[in-house]
Amino acid sequence: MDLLTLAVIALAALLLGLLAQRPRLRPARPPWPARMPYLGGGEPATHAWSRFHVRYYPMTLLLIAFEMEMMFMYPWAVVYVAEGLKALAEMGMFLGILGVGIVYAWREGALRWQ
Amino acid sequence: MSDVLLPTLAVLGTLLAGAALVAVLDQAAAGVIAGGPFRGRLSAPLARAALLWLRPDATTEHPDALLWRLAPAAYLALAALGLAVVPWSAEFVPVRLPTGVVLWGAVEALATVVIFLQGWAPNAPLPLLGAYRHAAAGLSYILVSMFVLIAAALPAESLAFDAVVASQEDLWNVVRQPLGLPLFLVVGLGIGVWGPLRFADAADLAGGTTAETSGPRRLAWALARGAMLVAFSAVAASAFLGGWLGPWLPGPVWLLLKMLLLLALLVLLGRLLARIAPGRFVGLAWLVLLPLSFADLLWAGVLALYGGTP
Amino acid sequence: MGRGAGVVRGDSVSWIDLAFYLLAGIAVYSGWRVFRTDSMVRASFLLLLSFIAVGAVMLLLGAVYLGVAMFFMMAVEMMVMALFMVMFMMNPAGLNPMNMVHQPRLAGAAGIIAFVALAGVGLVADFPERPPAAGGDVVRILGTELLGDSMLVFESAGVALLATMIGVVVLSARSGRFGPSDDGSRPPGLVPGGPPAGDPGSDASGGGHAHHHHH
Amino acid sequence: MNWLRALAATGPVPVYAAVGPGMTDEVRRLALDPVVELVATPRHASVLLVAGAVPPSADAALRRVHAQLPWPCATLWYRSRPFPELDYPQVIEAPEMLAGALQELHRAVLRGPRGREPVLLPDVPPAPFEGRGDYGQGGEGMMGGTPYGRPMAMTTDDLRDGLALDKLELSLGPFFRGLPSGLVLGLSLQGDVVQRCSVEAPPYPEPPAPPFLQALERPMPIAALELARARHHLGRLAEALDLAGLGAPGRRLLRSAGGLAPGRRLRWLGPLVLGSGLLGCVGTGHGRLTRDQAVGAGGPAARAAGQAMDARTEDPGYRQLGFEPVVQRGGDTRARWRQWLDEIDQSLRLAARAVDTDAHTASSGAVEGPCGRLTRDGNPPDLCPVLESILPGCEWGEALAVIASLPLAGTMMPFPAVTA
Repeated sequence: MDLLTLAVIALAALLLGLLAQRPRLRPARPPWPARMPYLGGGEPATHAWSRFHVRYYPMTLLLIAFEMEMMFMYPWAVVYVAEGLKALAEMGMFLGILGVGIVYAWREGALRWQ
Repeated sequence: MSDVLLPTLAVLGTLLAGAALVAVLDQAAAGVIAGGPFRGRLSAPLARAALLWLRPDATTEHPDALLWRLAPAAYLALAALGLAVVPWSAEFVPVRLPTGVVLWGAVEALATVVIFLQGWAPNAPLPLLGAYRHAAAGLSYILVSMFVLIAAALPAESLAFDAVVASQEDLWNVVRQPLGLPLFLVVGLGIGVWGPLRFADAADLAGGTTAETSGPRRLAWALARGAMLVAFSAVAASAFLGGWLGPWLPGPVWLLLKMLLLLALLVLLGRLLARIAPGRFVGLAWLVLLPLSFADLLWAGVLALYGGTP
Repeated sequence: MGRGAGVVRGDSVSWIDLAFYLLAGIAVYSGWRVFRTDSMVRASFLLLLSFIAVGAVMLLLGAVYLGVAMFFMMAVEMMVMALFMVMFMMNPAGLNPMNMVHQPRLAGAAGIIAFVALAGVGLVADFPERPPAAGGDVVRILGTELLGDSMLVFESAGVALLATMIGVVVLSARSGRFGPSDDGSRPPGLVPGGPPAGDPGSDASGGGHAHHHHH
Repeated sequence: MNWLRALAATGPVPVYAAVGPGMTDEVRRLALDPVVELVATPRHASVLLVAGAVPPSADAALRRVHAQLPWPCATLWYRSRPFPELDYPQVIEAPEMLAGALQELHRAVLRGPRGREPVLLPDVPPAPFEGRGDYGQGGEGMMGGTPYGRPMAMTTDDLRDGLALDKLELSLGPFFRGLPSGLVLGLSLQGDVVQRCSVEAPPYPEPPAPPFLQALERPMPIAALELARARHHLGRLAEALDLAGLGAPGRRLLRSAGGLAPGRRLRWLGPLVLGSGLLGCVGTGHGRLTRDQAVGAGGPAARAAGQAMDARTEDPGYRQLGFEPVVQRGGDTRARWRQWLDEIDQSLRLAARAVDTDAHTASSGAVEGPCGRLTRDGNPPDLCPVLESILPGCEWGEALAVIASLPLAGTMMPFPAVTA
C-alpha cells in the first residue's frame, strides 16, 4: 500500500507540474527571430548542442568509483550499533581508503577545472 | 482509498503552500536587505505567479520540446517523493519506506539530472552553460549529503525517517552531530538551485536555464524549485532537528515550525551570500566539505558506540 | 509476482501485478528506444528510465534497498555517462539523423542468446529455498552479511575501487603534481618508430578513444 | 480585466532595458523604483525599455532583442528614436514619467494588445535548410550542413587540457546585462572557458558626474567631488553584486548612493560586501593587469595594482586634508573590488573633513575622476583591448566578474576637444 501511495504522489506531482505549464495554451510557432537564443542582442554562430568541454571530468569519474563504495555504507549503517567495534573498524578502513583516493586526486590536481 | 488520498493531498498541499511561502519569504528578505520602501508588497510573488500564468511561453529555434516540458514536472515530482517519506507524527507518515534516507539520496541524484535537462533542452548557449555548471555542483555535493545522512541514521539503526526522528527523542542530531546540519544546508542550497549554489539559474547567465523560458513554463520551474526547498527543509528537520518531536504542540505543527525555520535560514543565506565560482565549489566540496563529513560520520559512529545513551 | 514481501502488505495483489507488467513494459520499451533515438542525452536518460522501471520492479518484489539504490546509482551514473557521451560523440544531439546501432546482427544474436540463457536459468534452475523471515528487515540482513561472510569481498571491493580512482586520475587528468602530465611526451607513430601521428588531441582519434575508454 | 489579470497587474512590471549611451545612471535609478523590476532577459519581460539614443551600429541588435520579447508585449522609447516601421511608438522624454509609463504599458499588455507590434526582422531561419540535405533537415552526413538553420560547432584546440572539443562561437551584447551597455564581445568558448575574446564594439561612453566636469572649470567643494566618487564606486560594486546573484544587496548600495551626504559613513558596506563572499566569485590572480596596463588604465585600477597614481596628490586642497592615495597589491579583480570599497570609505571620510574645513579644489587642469585622471581634452585610455588578452582562460562567470571590475566605458566629454 505504501508503494502505491508513493507512486500516486509522484505521478500526481508530475501531472501537476505538467498542468502548471498550461500545455493546451501553445500558440502557433513564433517567427524565427523570436526564437533565436538570447545573447543580449548578440548571435550564436552555431547550435549550442555540441561536444561540450566538461571541465570537471576527472571528478565525475572519481565520483563513480566513490559512489559504488558508498552504496555498501547504507546497510552498514543499519547494523552499525549491533556490530559495534567491528563496524567501527570497518568504517575506519573504508574512510581511509577513500581518503587516500581523494588526497591523491588533490595532489594530482584532478579536482581543478581542467 | 483515503489512506492513499490523504497522504497525496497532504504532500502536494504542503509543497504548493510551501513554495508560495518561500517566494513570500524571499520577497521579504530582499525587501529588508535592499531597504527603502517595500518593493512591491508581500503579495508581489502572487502577482508574479498570476502574470507568469497569463504570459505566453517562449521557445527556441530547435529545442528538445519533450525534455523541456518534462524537466520542471519531474523536478516537482522529485520534491514530492522527498517529502512523502518524511513522518508528520508517530502515526501519520505519508509513505513508510524502510529506506527513506536512501530514497532522498536518489532524489538528490535525479534532481541533478532534471536540472541538467532543463538547461540542455532549449539548445541555447546560456542555459547550456548553466546546466553543465549545475552538474558539476550536483555531482560534488551528493557525497557530502550521503555521509551526513548516514551519520544521522547510525543512532537510529534504520534508514527510515520515522526511526531517525525517534532516535532523537533525547537529544536532537543538530546538537549530537554538530557538523551535520551546516553541511546538509549546503546540499539544500544546491538541490534548490539557491543562493551561493545557484549555478543553473545564475545571474551572470541572464537566468541560465530559465533564460529562454517565459510564462507558465517558468512558473512551473519556479514552483518546483520552491517545492524542492520545502521538501529539503522537511528532510533536514527530520534528520537533524527532531522532526515532529516537541512538547505541547502536536507533531505536524512542530515539523512545520522547524521547516519554516530552515526555509527562513535558506532564504536569508540565499540573499546574503554571493554565488561562488563553480570550479571553486568543486574544490571546496571535495577537499573541505567531504573531509568534514567524514569527521561528522566518525564522530557520530564513536558517539553511537561509546556515547552511552542514558 | 504477487508474493511481495517487506513493504508490500496489501491484501489485494491485483495492482501489484498490474504495476509489474506496466513497469516491465516501460523498462523494455525505453531500453529499446535507447537505440532508436539520435540524441546522446535522450539515449542516456532513456536508459536511466529503463533502470528506474527495473528498480521499481525490485521494490515490488520487496527488495526495498536494492530498488532504491538502483535509482540512486543509475541517476549518478547515467548523468556522468551523458556528460561523456556528449563530450566525445560526433553530432551529440542527433541534429543530423544517424544510426546508433553498430554491428546489429552480432549484437542481436548476442542479445538473444543472453536473454535465452538468463531466462532459462531463471525458469529451470533450482534456487535454494531460504525465504527471509516474514516482516524481516532486508536492509539489516544485508548489513549483517556485509560485516560477516562477505566482509572480504567488501574490503577487496574497496581496494579495487581505490585502484580505480587512482587509475581514473592518472588516465584522465592532464594536470599533474609537477605540471601538465603530458609534458615532453611524444605521440606514437602510425608505424613502429615512425613520426608522431599528428596532433594528439585531434578530433577522430581523441574522441573515439576516450569514448571507448569510458565503457 | 478579470481578477487574475487584475492580480497580475498589481505586481512590479517586468522590464527589459536596452541601455543606450549615457543612460546607465537613469536605469540604475529605475532599478530602485518599487513598481519596476528590471529583468535579465527579454523572455522574462512584458515591456522593452529602450533608453537613450541607441547608435545605428546597434540597430540590428536592438531589433533582435525586440523580437525576443514574447508577444504580447510593448516597447517604450525613452529619449530614443523609435524604429521607423512602428506606427504608434510610445515615446517619452521626461524621466519622472518613466515608471508610470512603463506601468501603463504593462497594464495595456495585460488587458490585451490592440494590435500586433510587428517583428521587425524577416521571418526566415538563420540559414535556409528546409528540404535540403540527406533527411530534409538541412544537414549532411554526421556534422555537415545547416540542420534546422544553423551549422554545428566544430572542434578546435584547447587552451587548458589539450582536449580538442567543440568551440561555441557567439557574440554577446550590446544589451547583455552583465556587460557595460554597448560592449559587444566576440567569444569562443570551450566548455565554460573563454578561448578567444574580441571586442567587436566598445561600450558606450559615459559622461563623468557633473562635479568632476565643473572641477575642470573652477574650484569645487571637495565634499561634492568625493561624494560623486563614492556614488560611482557604489554603482559599480552594485553591478558586481548583481552579477553574483546579490540583487538585493546591490539595490541597497544603489539606494545609499542616492542618499550620500557629508558626514555619513557606510559602516555596513564592508561587512556586507566582503561577508557575502563576493570575492569568492573569482580566484586570485584573475583579470590581473600587467604593470603597463595598470599604469595605462590609471585611476582605481592602477591603484589596485599598487601604482599610487592620483591627480588628487597634486591638488593643494587635497593636500591640506592630508590626502594619501590608498593602494592594493595584486592588481586583479579582487584587488579592484577591494580598492573601490576602500576608496568609498576614504571618500566619505574626506567629504566629512572637507565639509568641516570647507575645502575646495585648487588646481583645475586635471581632476581625478572616478575612473582616472580627467583633463579638458584627454579621454582616459580605452581599456577594451586589454580584454582580449586577459579574458582567455577565464571561466564564464570569472570573465564577467573581470569585466565588472574594470573601467571599460570611455568618458563622454560634453565639450568636444577636437572640432571637425
